[in-house]
Amino acid sequence: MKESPLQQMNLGKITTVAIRELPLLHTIDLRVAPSTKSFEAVTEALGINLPGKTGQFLTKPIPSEDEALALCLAPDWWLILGYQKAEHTLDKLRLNDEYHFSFVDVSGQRTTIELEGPNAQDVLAHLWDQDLREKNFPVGSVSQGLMAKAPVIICHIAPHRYYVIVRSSFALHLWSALSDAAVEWI
Amino acid sequence: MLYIPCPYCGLRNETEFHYGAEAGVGYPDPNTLTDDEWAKYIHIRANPKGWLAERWVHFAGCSRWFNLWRNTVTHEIGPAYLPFTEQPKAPSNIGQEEQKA
Amino acid sequence: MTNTNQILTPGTIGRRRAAIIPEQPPQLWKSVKPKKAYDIVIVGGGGHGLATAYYLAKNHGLTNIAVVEKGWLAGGNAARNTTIIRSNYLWDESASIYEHSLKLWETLEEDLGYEMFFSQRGVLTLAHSVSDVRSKRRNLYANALNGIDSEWLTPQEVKKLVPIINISEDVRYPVHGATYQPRGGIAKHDWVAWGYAKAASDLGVDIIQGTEVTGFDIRNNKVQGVHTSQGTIATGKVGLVAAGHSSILANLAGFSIPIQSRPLQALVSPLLEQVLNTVVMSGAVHVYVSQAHKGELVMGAGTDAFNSYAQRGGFHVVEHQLAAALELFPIFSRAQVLRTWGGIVDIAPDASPIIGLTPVENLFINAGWGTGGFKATPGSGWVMAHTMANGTPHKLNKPFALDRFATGHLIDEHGAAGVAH
Amino acid sequence: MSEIKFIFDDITYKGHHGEPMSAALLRSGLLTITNSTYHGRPRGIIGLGVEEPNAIVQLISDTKESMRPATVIEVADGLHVSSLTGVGALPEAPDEARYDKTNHYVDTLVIGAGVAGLKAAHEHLQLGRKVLLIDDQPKPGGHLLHLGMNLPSVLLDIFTNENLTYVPRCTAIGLYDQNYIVAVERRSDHLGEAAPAERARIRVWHIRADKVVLAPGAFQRPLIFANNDRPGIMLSHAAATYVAVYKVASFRQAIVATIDNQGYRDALRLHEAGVKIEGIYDVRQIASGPSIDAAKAAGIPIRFRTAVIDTLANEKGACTKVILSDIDTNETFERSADLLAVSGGWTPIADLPTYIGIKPQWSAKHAAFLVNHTTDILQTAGMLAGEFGGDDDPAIFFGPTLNDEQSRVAYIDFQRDATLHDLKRAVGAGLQSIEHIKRYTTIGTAHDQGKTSGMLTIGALWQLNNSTEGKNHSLSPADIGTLSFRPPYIPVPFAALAGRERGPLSDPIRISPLHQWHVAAGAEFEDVGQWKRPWYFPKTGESMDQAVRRECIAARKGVAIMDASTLGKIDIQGPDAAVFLDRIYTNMFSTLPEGQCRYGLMCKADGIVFDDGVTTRLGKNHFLMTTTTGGAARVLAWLEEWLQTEWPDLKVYCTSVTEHIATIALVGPKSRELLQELVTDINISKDAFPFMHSRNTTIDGIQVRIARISFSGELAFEINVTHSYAKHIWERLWTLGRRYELTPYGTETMHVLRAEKGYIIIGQDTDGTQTPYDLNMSWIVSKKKEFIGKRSFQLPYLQASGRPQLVGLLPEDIDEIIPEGAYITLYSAQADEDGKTPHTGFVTSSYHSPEMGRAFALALIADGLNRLGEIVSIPIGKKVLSATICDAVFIDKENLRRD
Repeated sequence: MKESPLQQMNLGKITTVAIRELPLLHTIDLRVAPSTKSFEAVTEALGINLPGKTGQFLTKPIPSEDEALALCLAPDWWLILGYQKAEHTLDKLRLNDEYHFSFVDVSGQRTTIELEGPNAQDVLAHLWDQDLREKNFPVGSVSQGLMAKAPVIICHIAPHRYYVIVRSSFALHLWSALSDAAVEWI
Repeated sequence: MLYIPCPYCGLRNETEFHYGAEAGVGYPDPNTLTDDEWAKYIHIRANPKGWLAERWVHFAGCSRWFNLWRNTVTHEIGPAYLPFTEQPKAPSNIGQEEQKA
Repeated sequence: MTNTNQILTPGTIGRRRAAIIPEQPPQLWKSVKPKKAYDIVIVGGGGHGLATAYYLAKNHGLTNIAVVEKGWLAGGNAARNTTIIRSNYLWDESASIYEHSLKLWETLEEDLGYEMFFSQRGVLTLAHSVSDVRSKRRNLYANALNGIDSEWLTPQEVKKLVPIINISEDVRYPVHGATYQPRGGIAKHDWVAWGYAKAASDLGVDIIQGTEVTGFDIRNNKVQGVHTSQGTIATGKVGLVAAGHSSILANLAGFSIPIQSRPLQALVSPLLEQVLNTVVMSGAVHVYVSQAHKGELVMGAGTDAFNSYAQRGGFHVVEHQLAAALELFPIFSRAQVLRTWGGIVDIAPDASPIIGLTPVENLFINAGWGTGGFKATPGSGWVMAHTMANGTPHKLNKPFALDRFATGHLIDEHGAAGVAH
Repeated sequence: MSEIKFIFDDITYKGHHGEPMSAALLRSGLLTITNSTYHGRPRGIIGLGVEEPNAIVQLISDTKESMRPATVIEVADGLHVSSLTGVGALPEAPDEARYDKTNHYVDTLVIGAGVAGLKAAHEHLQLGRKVLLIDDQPKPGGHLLHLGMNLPSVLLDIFTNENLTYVPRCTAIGLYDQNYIVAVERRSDHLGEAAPAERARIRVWHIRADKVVLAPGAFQRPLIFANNDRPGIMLSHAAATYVAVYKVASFRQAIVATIDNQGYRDALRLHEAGVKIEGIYDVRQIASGPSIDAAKAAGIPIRFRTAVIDTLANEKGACTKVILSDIDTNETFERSADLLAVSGGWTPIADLPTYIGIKPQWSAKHAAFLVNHTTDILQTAGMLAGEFGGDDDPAIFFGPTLNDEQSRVAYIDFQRDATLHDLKRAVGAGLQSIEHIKRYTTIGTAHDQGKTSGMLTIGALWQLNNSTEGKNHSLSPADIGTLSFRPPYIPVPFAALAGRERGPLSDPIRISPLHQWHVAAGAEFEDVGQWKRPWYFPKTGESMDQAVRRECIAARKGVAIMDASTLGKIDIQGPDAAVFLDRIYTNMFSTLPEGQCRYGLMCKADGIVFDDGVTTRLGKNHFLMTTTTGGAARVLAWLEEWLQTEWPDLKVYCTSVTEHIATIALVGPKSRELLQELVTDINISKDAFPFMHSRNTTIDGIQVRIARISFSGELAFEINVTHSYAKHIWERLWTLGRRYELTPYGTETMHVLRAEKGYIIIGQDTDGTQTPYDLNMSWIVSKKKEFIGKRSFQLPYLQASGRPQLVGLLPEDIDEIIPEGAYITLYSAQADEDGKTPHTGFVTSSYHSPEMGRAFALALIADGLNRLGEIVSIPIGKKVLSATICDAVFIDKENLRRD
């Protein structure tokens, strides 16, 4: 019954660059001020370990969820991907005015495109005007910005492997832009 | 393409930001102001030649507002600082004081 | 007046001699050192300042006037714009002043005795969406009631007028129609300013270049003189006509104005055979293009988002502009960008100018023309001269008073003008 | 180097693959390339690279491209070129080439792969830095290439360093703030027919470097004398390079005119290549240095204090004789030569640093403007920094004194045919600033942007000033000032700068999860911002009007369905969420009970309406705001701005969920009946589920939230579901809806339905000048609280009488749909003598209403609410329509139908 914006499209080859959609990752948007009572209560209830610095992400932030990722997008803003059972753990906290946080299921808001291969960075550099050098964007980094005028989030997942997380309404446009940028490698 | 230091995300191209004009103009109590004073709050912002403390928001990144010293003649970028924190001195002033010391 | 109606088929291999440019006159203006006193000092030797001086002399018989320019004459926005002339503005107040200006344009070459390549080749303003069409057509109906020539063209009619435009539905934002003002057009910007300078100089106005105004002698809230890098000049009246630097001058005189100074860029191509005989504007996709008399394409880009006095903008603005232009004119693909440049434009909150009195007696201001100042040059000078000579605004600039921001009576041309030129 | 053939002006020439076209043409003996733009004089090649003012040609191979210097075109098989006379032409065929852009961040960017640039690259590599080296030539070496010399091994070694990225054929065109450089790489033209199809023809590089080293080199200057533009007169460095390196054997006898030792070096090279040097004529009193010694040793005649004053030509216009003048005695004499090689000194390429406001400084020693600039981030090197190599010793001399007749043919800007006479005329006209003189004479405005003529102009003006009445002898060229350079450094095709932003990629197309369904259903689309929204769904053969009428009737009489997913949605949470909304909206939200919805209006601080939408209270501290489609980003930014910069004490978080939630509007009297078939968990009857209430439930086990919201006045349900299930829900409704003749509708029908109810569309019924009062919405302005914009309602003009107010209009002719945007006048108003007719408002929305069976409109009319019943005129061209002002609510004023 579910459909993702790109219907698991893929192109390219791993010897240069392989591009494919990782569809339907369950995604939670969490807003809470760090070093507060609310932060402690929320992270404890979720059983999650959050990266502390804007621009970093953690793999395996939840011991029970192998595939999950926690991205820190601003000092009080995280995106948690791949954590299925998160919602209900916070119901009690929501009703208590002492706690101030926001927790929103945004699974449909974006989809994820993976680029993998030795030329992945070359393809990105054609569309992405941020610094991708190892010293400024090592593995474990996440960044928001505009790619082909579409708002995206980029994660450097592993050497030669990136996620581009794009707003659903822009997904097809971004796919076209990536296909075009990759034309000399695919 | 200015290279603007977001206090949270680091240096980013200007196309990721929106401009918010002069910094430090607080929302006044509207009911205590004359029409002239209210018009001034709504419409008038500093427009100097030289260093200007101004507001920017990193809309394509962390979505945070911050303030920045920038020179409107040379496009030099000075220190960034967060709203509701103490404003650092204008860069030229910093230079002068260092010379005195 | 010049009107080149012949359009070559695009793609003819060029072996053409360029159009001959008429020689400049052997005498232009005298550059002089300032006297100790003048009846009137105009601060700013751009098109508007020179036009003000000219009309003060011609219409009001006031010739003991100095135009004081910080740099070289007409070296600011007068030298940096895309020369588009039109009057089809939305609001009555704007339409009236711009139409007055256009009428002056129509006789300006004869009036000044100076060739300025004024060419009424028509201005097209394109619409690209349902809502764009709606607002453009509203403009048209407003213009009709204001007696301004303006008509609606279908995409096919646009194509007939501009054969090189792409009206297919394949482009990202297709052409859904356009307003057309046949009396609109272009003129050669430098020559316009020079024509005014020469005519004013001939009438006895002193043109003083390389002289910066550093302050004002104001006593009892009344201006008595201007301090300059060449000493103090006593004067009875001062007009601030220094687009881009209006805030600085107002601050020197002790008051604030709601103006922000922004970079606005433009660009030009090398000489090309004539392919475009009409001015084409599109606010929605940010294209402003005409082909000048010699053959170069002249294009306006957008304003940068931040305040600046640097006379340069970001290159991304130019790149975006060219991408948009190619959507409409695929034929431009191999045209080259020869030169880009930036001006500093005064932007007022309602995208309309401020012309009139200031809180200081006998000190007058003319500012805030934003991206549209060139076309207003004659009209602006005319009403500014009237205002300064009489001490009260002309009926055409009365609505553009500084106090409108406190009364709330704004003339909001944002919707109509966009970043339009 | 393999031999290739290319065509120039329909004649086939031979050349070596990769060499400059100018070299191949010269080798074939072709001296005259074109005629000049205005004077029609024969002109030939004078330079070596982008400084070339004469040999500007047009590529014909593939897509035509005008205005390319023959000195920078590398010949390849299949090349086809024609000459131009200074006026280019545009191609008629579409440009099939690809253009791309890339972004590059690097420790050190070195611009120029001459010796200075290579040395800088070497140094920075030694420091362990990553270096990007860009150069406009096909091979590294710069000057050394022109001399036919190899790189020293220490510089050659850098090309094997893995920290070096070397990009040839890549020209920096702009230097911008914070070390941002734009460069243009030519990637396929030089390959000719062998270029791979997928390869981008030109790549634009956006480079940000921690440090930039500028080593751009210099151009040699011509000299000003009468008839200095004849074919056969060349820059000495270019002439010597063509002869010595490119084996051009077309010249037999050369004269070298010089102001520096470079002339001697070039004379030697010509001499060694077998060209007879008739003599070196040097304007200086005396000269010394290794090159002078070598020239003497080679037996080349040398004469000092002598300058070229004029030349003579053969019937083809090429230079045959040179008239020289003794500077001290003014005695003239004539010499024969088929090559006049001139060395007027070097002009370092100062363009890039001046783009960011760095001013070149005059150096008398170098007879040149230099930029010797070193900061932590930017450094100049090589000739630009004054490293001329030590054996130049130039005179500050730009040409001999010429009479009026001579100065009319003494060219300064070859391409613009601007002469010394023009310059004198400009000065005579009273012009002082070099910028005025440039504009008066048009010097420096042509394709080469004054690369050779700029410094000549400064020099000539300086000489003119110095010669007048013997005064001003203390002036230097620096007192004349420099001409402003403007990016780009070389002309760049529009297509290259547009890059990949072409066609659908020129601006993102945003689509809803139901887009493909709409496409399959044959929808016509409307652009709303970046969104594609279904406009209407025509059945075969149906016009837009017919489709919209059918859709309207379905919504009013049966059931219809619309995709409202593009509306902006913002999740708002926190203990102060309600307080926050009270400040943002003009009306109260803290009183809204949980599970209910309320329409809200927001203003900017100036009191002008800027967005609207329905906000639902999902929980005590939890709201979901909807915004207009176009306003989504704007409104979220607005909320964040107030929270972050004014009210940091408010505990509120805002999160965009625009694309997470898809919204399906089910509209019409039969909507409940249809929905009932799918929704079984909750009671959706009128009493159990009242208007402006919201309920969570499931459809097929899928979580949905249904709200009783109506933008049509009909009974309606908005079904909100996550993006990934949207299509399933829509298709289920569609399948079940067959029995009800469920009809999809688009934005046009939505507009008709809402207008019949007098509901506004922000941006259509408003134009950025309306207060809520102007929209007859005083009911939505709370008197009990502060909110943004409230203070402005007290401004005199905002509360003045006579402001335009939103009302309805009924045209006299019930079938006449008044055009939207039409202006309204008093009944039977006439134009005054100025041709102006006073108006009293304008039409914002106008449609045919199938429900009423007539046309109707909404309008903003001065004092309109007090003028109900008045008949007004609407002039449309020559026609004048009549209409009656009425209330803006046309249908169901009692709101009975929505339940």
